[in-house]
Amino acid sequence: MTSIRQPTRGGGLARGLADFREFMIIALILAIAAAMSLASPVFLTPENLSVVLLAVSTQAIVAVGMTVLLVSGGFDLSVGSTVGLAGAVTAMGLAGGLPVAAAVLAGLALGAAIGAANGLIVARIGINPFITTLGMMGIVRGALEVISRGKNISGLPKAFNEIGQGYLADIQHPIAQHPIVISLVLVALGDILLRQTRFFRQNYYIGGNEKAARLTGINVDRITIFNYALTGLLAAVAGIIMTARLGSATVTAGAGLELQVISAVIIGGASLQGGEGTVLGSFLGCILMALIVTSLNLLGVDIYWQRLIIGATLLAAVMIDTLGKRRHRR
Amino acid sequence: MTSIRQPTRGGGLARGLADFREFMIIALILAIAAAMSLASPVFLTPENLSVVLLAVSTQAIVAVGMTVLLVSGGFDLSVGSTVGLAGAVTAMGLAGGLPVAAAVLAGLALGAAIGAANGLIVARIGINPFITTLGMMGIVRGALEVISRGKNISGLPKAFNEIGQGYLADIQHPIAQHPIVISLVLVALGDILLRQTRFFRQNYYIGGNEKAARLTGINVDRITIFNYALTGLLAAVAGIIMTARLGSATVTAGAGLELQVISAVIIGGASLQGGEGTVLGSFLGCILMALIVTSLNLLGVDIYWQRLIIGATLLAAVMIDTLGKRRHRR
Amino acid sequence: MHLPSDPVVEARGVTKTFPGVRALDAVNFSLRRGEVHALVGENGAGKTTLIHVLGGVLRPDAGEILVEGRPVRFRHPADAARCGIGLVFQELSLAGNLSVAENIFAHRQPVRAAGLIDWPALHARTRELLARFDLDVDPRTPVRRLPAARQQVVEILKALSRGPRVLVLDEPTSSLTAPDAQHLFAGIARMKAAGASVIYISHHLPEIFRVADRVTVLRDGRVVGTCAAAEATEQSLVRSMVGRDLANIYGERQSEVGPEVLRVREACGERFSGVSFSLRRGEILGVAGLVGAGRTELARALLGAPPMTAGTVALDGRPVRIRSPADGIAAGLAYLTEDRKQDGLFLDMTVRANCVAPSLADFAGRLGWMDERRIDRFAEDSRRRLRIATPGIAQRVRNLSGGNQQKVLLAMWMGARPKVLIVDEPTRGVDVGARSEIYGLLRQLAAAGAAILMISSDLPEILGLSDRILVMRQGRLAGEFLRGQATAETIIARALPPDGGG
Amino acid sequence: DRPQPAGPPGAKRDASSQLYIEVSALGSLDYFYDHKLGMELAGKALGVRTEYTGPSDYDMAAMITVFEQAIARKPDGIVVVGFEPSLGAIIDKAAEAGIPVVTVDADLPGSRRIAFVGTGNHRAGLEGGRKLAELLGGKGKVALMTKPGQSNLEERIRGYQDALRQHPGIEVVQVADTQSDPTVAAQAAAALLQKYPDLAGIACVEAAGGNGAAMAVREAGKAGKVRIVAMDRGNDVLESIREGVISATVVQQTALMPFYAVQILYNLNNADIPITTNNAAAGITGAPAAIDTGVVIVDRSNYGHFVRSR
Ligand SMILES: Nc1ncnc2c1ncn2[C@@H]1O[C@H](COP(=O)(O)OP(=O)(O)OP(=O)(O)O)[C@@H](O)[C@H]1O
Ligand SMILES: Nc1ncnc2c1ncn2[C@@H]1O[C@H](COP(=O)(O)OP(=O)(O)OP(=O)(O)O)[C@@H](O)[C@H]1O
Ligand SMILES: [Mg+2]
Ligand SMILES: [Mg+2]
Repeated sequence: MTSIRQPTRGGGLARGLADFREFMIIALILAIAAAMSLASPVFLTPENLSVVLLAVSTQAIVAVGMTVLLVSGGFDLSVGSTVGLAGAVTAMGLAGGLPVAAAVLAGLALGAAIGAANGLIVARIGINPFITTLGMMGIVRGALEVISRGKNISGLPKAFNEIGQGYLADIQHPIAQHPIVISLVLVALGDILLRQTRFFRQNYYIGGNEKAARLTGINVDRITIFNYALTGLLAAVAGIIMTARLGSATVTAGAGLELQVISAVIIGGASLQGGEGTVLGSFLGCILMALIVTSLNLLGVDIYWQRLIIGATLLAAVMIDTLGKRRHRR
Repeated sequence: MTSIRQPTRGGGLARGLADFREFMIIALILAIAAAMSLASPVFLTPENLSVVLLAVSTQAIVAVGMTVLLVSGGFDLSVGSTVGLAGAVTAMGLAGGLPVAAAVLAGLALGAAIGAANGLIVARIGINPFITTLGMMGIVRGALEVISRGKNISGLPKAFNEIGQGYLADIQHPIAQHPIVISLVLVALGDILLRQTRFFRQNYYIGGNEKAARLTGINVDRITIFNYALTGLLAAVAGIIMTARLGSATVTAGAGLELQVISAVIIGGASLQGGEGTVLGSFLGCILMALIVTSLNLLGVDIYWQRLIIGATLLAAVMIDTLGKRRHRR
Repeated sequence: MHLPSDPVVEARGVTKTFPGVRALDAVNFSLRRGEVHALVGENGAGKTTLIHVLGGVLRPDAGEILVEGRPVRFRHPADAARCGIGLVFQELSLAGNLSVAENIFAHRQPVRAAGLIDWPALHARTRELLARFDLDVDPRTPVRRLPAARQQVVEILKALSRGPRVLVLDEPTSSLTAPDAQHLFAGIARMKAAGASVIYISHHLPEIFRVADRVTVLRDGRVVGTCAAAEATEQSLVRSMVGRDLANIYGERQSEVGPEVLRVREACGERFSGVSFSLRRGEILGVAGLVGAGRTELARALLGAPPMTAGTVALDGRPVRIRSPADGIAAGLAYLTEDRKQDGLFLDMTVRANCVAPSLADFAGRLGWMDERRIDRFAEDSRRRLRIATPGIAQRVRNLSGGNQQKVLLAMWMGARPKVLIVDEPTRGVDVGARSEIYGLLRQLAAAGAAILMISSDLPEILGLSDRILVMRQGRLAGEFLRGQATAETIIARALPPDGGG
Repeated sequence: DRPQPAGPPGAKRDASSQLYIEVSALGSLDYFYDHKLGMELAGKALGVRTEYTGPSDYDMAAMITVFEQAIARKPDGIVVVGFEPSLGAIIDKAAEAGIPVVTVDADLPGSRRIAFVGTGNHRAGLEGGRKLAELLGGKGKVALMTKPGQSNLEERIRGYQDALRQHPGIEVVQVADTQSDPTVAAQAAAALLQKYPDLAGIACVEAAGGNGAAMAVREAGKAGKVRIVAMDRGNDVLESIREGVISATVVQQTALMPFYAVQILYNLNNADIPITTNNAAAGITGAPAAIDTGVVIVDRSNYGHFVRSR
């Protein structure tokens, strides 16, 4: 029996195998954590763990949308640029005197609009997601350069910066920092929705066979547009939190984020063919990648080696899984 | 009638439509050229044309391999890194006293080996090309950082630099510069081979229906490995020419090249689903993109606008084609 | 020493297991020179697996293959091809983007001196091959533009073009037109005369008696027996396949036909025009016609995929506009596709997930929460009722045999409970036993109040099941018969174009 | 409320247990070799442990993560390249945790860093502009090349513009995009050479621009006729200076930046200089507020000393 990364129920064994990938990543994460806590006394401190969670917060939020997209057979390279532009537009709104809520809403609306534009082009004109969002990535980053003219925007109101720097209910514990709490809530929500609700489950069908999904009455175009808009919206959420955390919007914010997120989502069990993946898996993928970067830094590994090690990990994680699945298939 | 981008023969109308994309790009190129020659008197000089050809030479060489890959349903994100590493290894060989031929051979062998590794992982382990080559992109760039320790390598022998700076048969005409001549020869050769030979045409079959190709007796795995190795080899060729042209190898050489090449190849009519594309189309795609960059510079367009315009062009080119095809289908 | 009467190809003790399934269990099979050997059995009996082993697609877990008495070990379909074994697959194995010529000659195109492809020669040779089936198709046409029946011919020509000594045909007629089937039979006869051998798989028993010299029956991966075709009867074959006798597989209508549900007026689309008809509750309306008559196009247009270009549709007397399948389904229509792989099934999803695909909403509770237990129950139920051969409902549909996949497709739509169910070639590739189940289910649905539009190229099925029969010809309605009025001859007479050509 | 030295004067732990970390980005670029070198030499000179960390891309989010981690390790001081204002918050967080921070190379005056060591990007541009004006004899058309959106480069461009504005005979005709890629830079430079046949000079504010411009000028057969001022001291740039294609390059004494930054932090921790009776209470750090490491213009006359063997 093969492992299928769709949320399934029933049949103890079937379910166990379905979660093979998630188990594998958890095992990997625990192994790294165990090794690291021996190697470095600071590793298991709440401060250090919060560093990891803080580091993945932006990625994890974007990964929720990206997972839904990949499950439905979509793909989005423009998220990194959207993170940057939404943050900058919010910051400009604030600099221009808008109240915090209005500026944040403007940023969110912009993100959703960029996503919806992607979705419209993919669904209605029928252009491949890769090329659509590659073009959009350039357009959005370009728009950011045009409106900011290369300059960073800082000096944002404290009330806004609180979004990224404050603590949940003012509990001054590192894990209660807003970005961590928000990302964990969105991940949990995303996981449950995608796993358990009819609306989101349609994505597995679309990703499985788009034509067949159409004939079963699924409104593929509308869901596609929704998915891209959701991803854009979540990218904007991430961008706004990042801006608040940094207290300023930079022109390069989010650059390269798209590949990090896509890598993490794929490590987490989604596939580019669509039809597979869970939000929890994607989140674990984010954690795994962040943990490796963090560990390399804690161990003081020469920075020249880091890129190599990260690339190798990505390949190794996917390879172990593929080979593992193969064994199961025999 | 749909436009199908494979080299077909005979049937006036059918053939015309089959090459629709190539015609469209040529028309776009001519339109830009016409507009530019009005806007800028220097545009149509051989010097300026050679600037465009020189600018695309690296991309065009890599695009030959990428076209074959995309036709067969493959994909390679690691070419940019391979360009960098192959150039650096060649330069290090030269700096270490190797004769030019030996150093170049080492660089080429390395490129082919990286490609073959991609091919093996894709074909034998069965990991998705996107994730395989994304991992490889990190590994190869990381290896470059490790071996060069971040330092550029220069002071290369003149005999080597001639590869990138010399002229064909010493004809001191701008178009006779080595990078231009080599890239044009490779493009012409690649186009004929992919169009007209049995061996390369198997790629259309594989890209069209991989399972069917296997059942037909096509050795899909071997061809896949060959294609990746070829792409790696051509990336190494490009990297060596680039190094010779610059007279030095840098750690960032080739970064971002993968997306430029893939964009150009897709504009040129290949599709990520495989089974479509021609080397000529890809070359025209490269020319179109380079023409736009050159035109933006000649027109003195604000640099903050350039990224936006390039992204929009990419999308527009693909959209026009898609909409055009749709009309034809009616 | 290999004597002419010795088997050309022989399987000895071949065993092949998949996770949870023993597809072949110590199978012995031999093919003699110049014979046509039929292979029959229920869906999932192991027929396709056996020929895949013989053709080098699969490697057996145990046992050996002998060609002309010598043991061989195929590691690749190309190895089998080199031994003169040519396969025509149950699932189309063409590259839709390539031309007919390049599909047939794949990587064996004629080349000129410089190693470049000789296009004129390629096209000329393709035309020669096409002529064998009286086909006037441009060799440069991309295969994806051909209807499935024509693609099947290309598939057969691809195998024939290599001049195989052993031709293996896996359900070749399941999507072949009657005239093309005749061409195929003629081709088989020619091959036989030339001393070549044929393995022939089919669920259409009359065909078996027409072409085969010997018949081997498989059941649950084991050989039940081999006998001369002349000594077998349809009944004896069915008994050894299914293990019981089947009476009237079409059954009888269980209730009265009710009021009109669907009325279509002057419907036009790309391949049909001016089609008007009506459909009533509890009725099964058969639609007959030759391939390309526009039946599939009409059915898809009703569902809005793509919508019709002119004409009106009324459901329960109210006019409806259907612009997409979502509209159509919301209005109470459902369409079971003729091409299960393309747009029917979710191959990489489980049987369970497939079963509920069209009726997700029925399994969602408040807030759109999915009720997993009910899904399990429904899927298990479908599996039992349709006798889907699978180790469990968590199996990927891709791993099912062709006929069992078709049953999953049926299970999907049986659960959807639409007002109007359109089924397009519902029993393609389904064994006789399962076919009678399916007919029973269609009857039950009709009795429960559904109106059923059944497109089929299987005339006995049309005649046995329909309350009323429409005949389409070249995109137009060419006749209507009430149950009992029609015979195979009258239907074919209406379906053939006036000039009598194919 | 400046951060206070961790312990009373003279009571510090022995040097070898002290840790100083530099946090940067773009670490794989040739330029940052000097940063690593400076940290290493400071460590040797003072007998303390030093580390260089940071992402190899220009990724501020990743840099902040590395910074957070550095804080979690409670080092005795952090050296940071103040690329962008977005680093301000994290510097303040370190200060709050009692870890003194010194900015190097680029400053963040609004933050709670105790000192800045470097020349500043604006100064680098300014000096480069002066050199170019001198090379051109105060007249001619000039193009600038940069990669948009990166703060340090934007600063340098502004420096160039400010310097060249002083020379009415010089006209900045265009700013071109290099995308940090020598071949793209070459393409842009080549277009500029076509468009302005009388172009007199090209100034580049990052390494790729210099290489690209040199390549374009060489390929256009205009070596020496068009004056190029490059940035940084990569061997490739020096090679082009030897060849005469690049006229000069703007070099900072980069290795000094982290070196002196660590010195400042070390002194702060180990030698509380009694400027007042109680420095802390008086609100004095006892450290210099800024050290200017200066700009060196490298040209044919002195390039040979800058060439590094591998
Ligand atoms: N790749 C596979 N993985 C798992 N099980 C498989 C696979 N291929 C076939 N099977 C199983 O092997 C058994 C035999 O399948 P096979 O395709 O040979 O049947 P068949 O006799 O050709 O049936 P049909 O008439 O429906 O085509 C079936 O139970 C099928 O589910
Ligand atoms: N002559 C043709 N040329 C190209 N495509 C065709 C032709 N005839 C049919 N097709 C395509 O083949 C498919 C089936 O055709 P159609 O609906 O006309 O046939 P049908 O009456 O349903 O016949 P059947 O279902 O028996 O094959 C459609 O997708 C149609 O576009
Ligand atoms: Mg079968
Ligand atoms: Mg049909």
